[in-house]
Amino acid sequence: MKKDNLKQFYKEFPSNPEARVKALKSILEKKGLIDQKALDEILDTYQNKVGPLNGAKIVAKAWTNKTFKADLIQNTDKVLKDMDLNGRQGEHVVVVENTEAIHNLIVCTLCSCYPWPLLGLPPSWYKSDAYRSRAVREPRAVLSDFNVDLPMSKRVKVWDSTSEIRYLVLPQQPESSKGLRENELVSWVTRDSMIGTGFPKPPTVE
Amino acid sequence: MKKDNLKQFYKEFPSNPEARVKALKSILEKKGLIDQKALDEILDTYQNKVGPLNGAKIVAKAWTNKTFKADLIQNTDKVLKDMDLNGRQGEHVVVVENTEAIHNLIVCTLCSCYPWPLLGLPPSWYKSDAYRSRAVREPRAVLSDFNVDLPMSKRVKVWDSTSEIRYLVLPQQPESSKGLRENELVSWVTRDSMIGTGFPKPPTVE
Amino acid sequence: MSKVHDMGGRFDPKRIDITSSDLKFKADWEKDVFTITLALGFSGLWNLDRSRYARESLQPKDYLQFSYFEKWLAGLINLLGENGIITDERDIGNNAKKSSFRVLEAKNVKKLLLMGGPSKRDSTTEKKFNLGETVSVRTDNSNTRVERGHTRLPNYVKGMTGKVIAYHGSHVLPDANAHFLGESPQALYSVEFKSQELWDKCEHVEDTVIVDLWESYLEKCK
Amino acid sequence: MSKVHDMGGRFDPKRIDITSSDLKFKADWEKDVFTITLALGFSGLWNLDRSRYARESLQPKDYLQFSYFEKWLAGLINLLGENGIITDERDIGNNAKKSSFRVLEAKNVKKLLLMGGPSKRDSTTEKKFNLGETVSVRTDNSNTRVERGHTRLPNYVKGMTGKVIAYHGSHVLPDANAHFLGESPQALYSVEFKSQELWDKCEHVEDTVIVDLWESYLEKCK
Repeated sequence: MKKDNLKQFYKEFPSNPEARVKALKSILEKKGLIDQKALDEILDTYQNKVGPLNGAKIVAKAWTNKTFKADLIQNTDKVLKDMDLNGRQGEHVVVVENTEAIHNLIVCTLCSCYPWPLLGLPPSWYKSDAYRSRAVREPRAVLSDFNVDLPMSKRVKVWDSTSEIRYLVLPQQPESSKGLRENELVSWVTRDSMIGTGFPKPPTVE
Repeated sequence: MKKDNLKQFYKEFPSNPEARVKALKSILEKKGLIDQKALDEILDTYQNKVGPLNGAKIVAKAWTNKTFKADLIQNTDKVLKDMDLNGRQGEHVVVVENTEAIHNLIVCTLCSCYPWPLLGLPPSWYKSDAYRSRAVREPRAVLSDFNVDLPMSKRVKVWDSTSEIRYLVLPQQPESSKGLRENELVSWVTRDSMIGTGFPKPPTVE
Repeated sequence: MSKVHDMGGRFDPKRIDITSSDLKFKADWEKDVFTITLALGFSGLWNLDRSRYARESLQPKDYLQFSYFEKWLAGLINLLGENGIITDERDIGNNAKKSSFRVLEAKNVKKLLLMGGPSKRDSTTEKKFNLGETVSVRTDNSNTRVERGHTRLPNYVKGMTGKVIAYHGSHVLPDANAHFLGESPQALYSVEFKSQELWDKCEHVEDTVIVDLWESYLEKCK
Repeated sequence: MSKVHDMGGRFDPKRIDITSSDLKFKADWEKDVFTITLALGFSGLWNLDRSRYARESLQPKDYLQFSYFEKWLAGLINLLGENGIITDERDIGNNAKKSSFRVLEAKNVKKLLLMGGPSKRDSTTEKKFNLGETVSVRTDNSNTRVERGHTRLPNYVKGMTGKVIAYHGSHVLPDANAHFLGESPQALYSVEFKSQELWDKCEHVEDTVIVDLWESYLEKCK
């Protein structure tokens, strides 16, 4: 059987992570292998441009436009591509819809796969050992940590993102928001409601 | 398929363990289901009478008497019965011998099985989640927690006590103890050396 | 099936606290739990396999958070509960039937502890596997008779291949005995597995793990 | 085979710390790790599957103790190390060959991030399983080509039986791609498992877990 031995080079670097990355970066800079402007552009993209607002806009549109919703669920990748909302870590997306009978929850037990173009980078809890371990085994207990108590009349479907398919939960529209326009609804859609660990809620007045 | 639902009655009792056992004991006493004298006798047995000295005597005898050693390994249960060293949690015993080539380590991954008549009650670490999890997967790393560093020339055999068979490690006799008499050797045999997490060592002067 | 008490091979970064060595009991209440559990073990109402089943059936979060003797205590209360002897902490007056309950007397303690409870039985059938034979462990490590029932087949060897290195005669099958389905004695073997086949990282290619497994846990190796 | 990163279903008593929600980066060094990892992901020297393999191949105790971006950092150093680009922290003067190394320029960032790296490929063979079909997961969840290699078959479904509920076309097989053995695209399915068959305790008999599995991870149900 073929062997593939990946050596632990990181042991040769300082153990403090700040010092470790500094040492690494300094080598890469001297060798001309990184361009600080490119790094800044990447940071700006994920820190300031891409975030849960992207997903929220899609959800609000799906709530108010049945044709769009059907299209989003059936031809997801095409719809997202037309909106420039695919791309890295969102190349292949499946939208799973919450209903009266079904509540969907997303996890990645093997690492931390997450639909970046739609939700930005994952929150720390999503990457935690506890969430990755528990979400598939006891989703209802996990949800109660988020103060979400599901009635036993709902089935829970947990989606483990083991492939390059990324999952987005389409939450149920709250009754109290019915009648609002698409652009008013966007702020009801929380990030957690698109992972399945929360529900949409009225925007808080600032 | 048959079901067997064991209800969680303990939830109806105080959650503080001291109060919980007090409440339980008071019910059992009023119902006449326990006899304090019997409880005292059990405690006295495992607190004062049965302990690692039993195992140490056997090991010292095996070190100094080849016939006994062969008999101990081949007819373990009979030998122990004749010495009144079988009994509860030691009904069926297998002795595993350390050699130049092999180091044996005992664990119970499913609960905390341990040869009571030979070693007494298990130490806390033996019952810990960490020992139960790690001993089968990384015995050498576990041993290094005990300051035992095994040479790579030795194989490790980990025995997981999943049945009613109980395991006793017969440690190697230290070179420096060769020539001592059986009754002098007893104090060299540590409890941990009979579990595989330590070696025999010279008794400390008090 | 993945069970809370089935710890073998779980990744646990904790160092072993070897200073926790020498105190048998940390508090007096632990002595009560220990002695009452042992005494009631002779009551005749349940067996050792049932009491293991009672402990591993605690709510998983309690199992993980309880100390050792807290697990014993909760398991014991559940056993007394299912026998109708207690219901809750106020239930002192309730006089449950005790006709079959044997109260342990001090004068019998020594004798009974020395007698223990051997699990070996006379063999009535021929054993299926030979010493040195390569065998596979069943891929389903659930109890095959009782939904979510007791078993002593650890998750970490399920579906794995190993070598029979010892035969211990016929022993009471915990999967049956824990549920009062009879003793169903079965051939018991020690099976040796290569660590490098069980785990992603192995410390030494020649290290092995030996597990005691009943005949029905095993299959001929294909 | 049990692997450190394969967390699904492990018993973990910890509450989810939901207050850890909203800080994308806890410190500036995390920003460096994140941006350098992404930038070098375009270098052409490795692929996404390789970088996952690099992270999960860290020493188990480090994997468990490192924070998320510490894992990324160590994995990245290992990838650079195996490509001869770095050896240790003092190795600044060593001028490794960079002929095949593509340095990411700022002007290409937006385009490349938007392009991403689709894993879907044209199917060249007929798929083996149909929607609604009951399938069994392989009992050996190791990589079948490379000793202790990368795979996306989680331990908690090995040997389990589920139902095919979606077919996603052919996708690059991580088990091959992570080891530079070609893309070997294969039919990818979503398979739904009943929670009560996966776990000892299940919260609701109708709850399910859906896992994406490649065709070679699956077998016809006997």
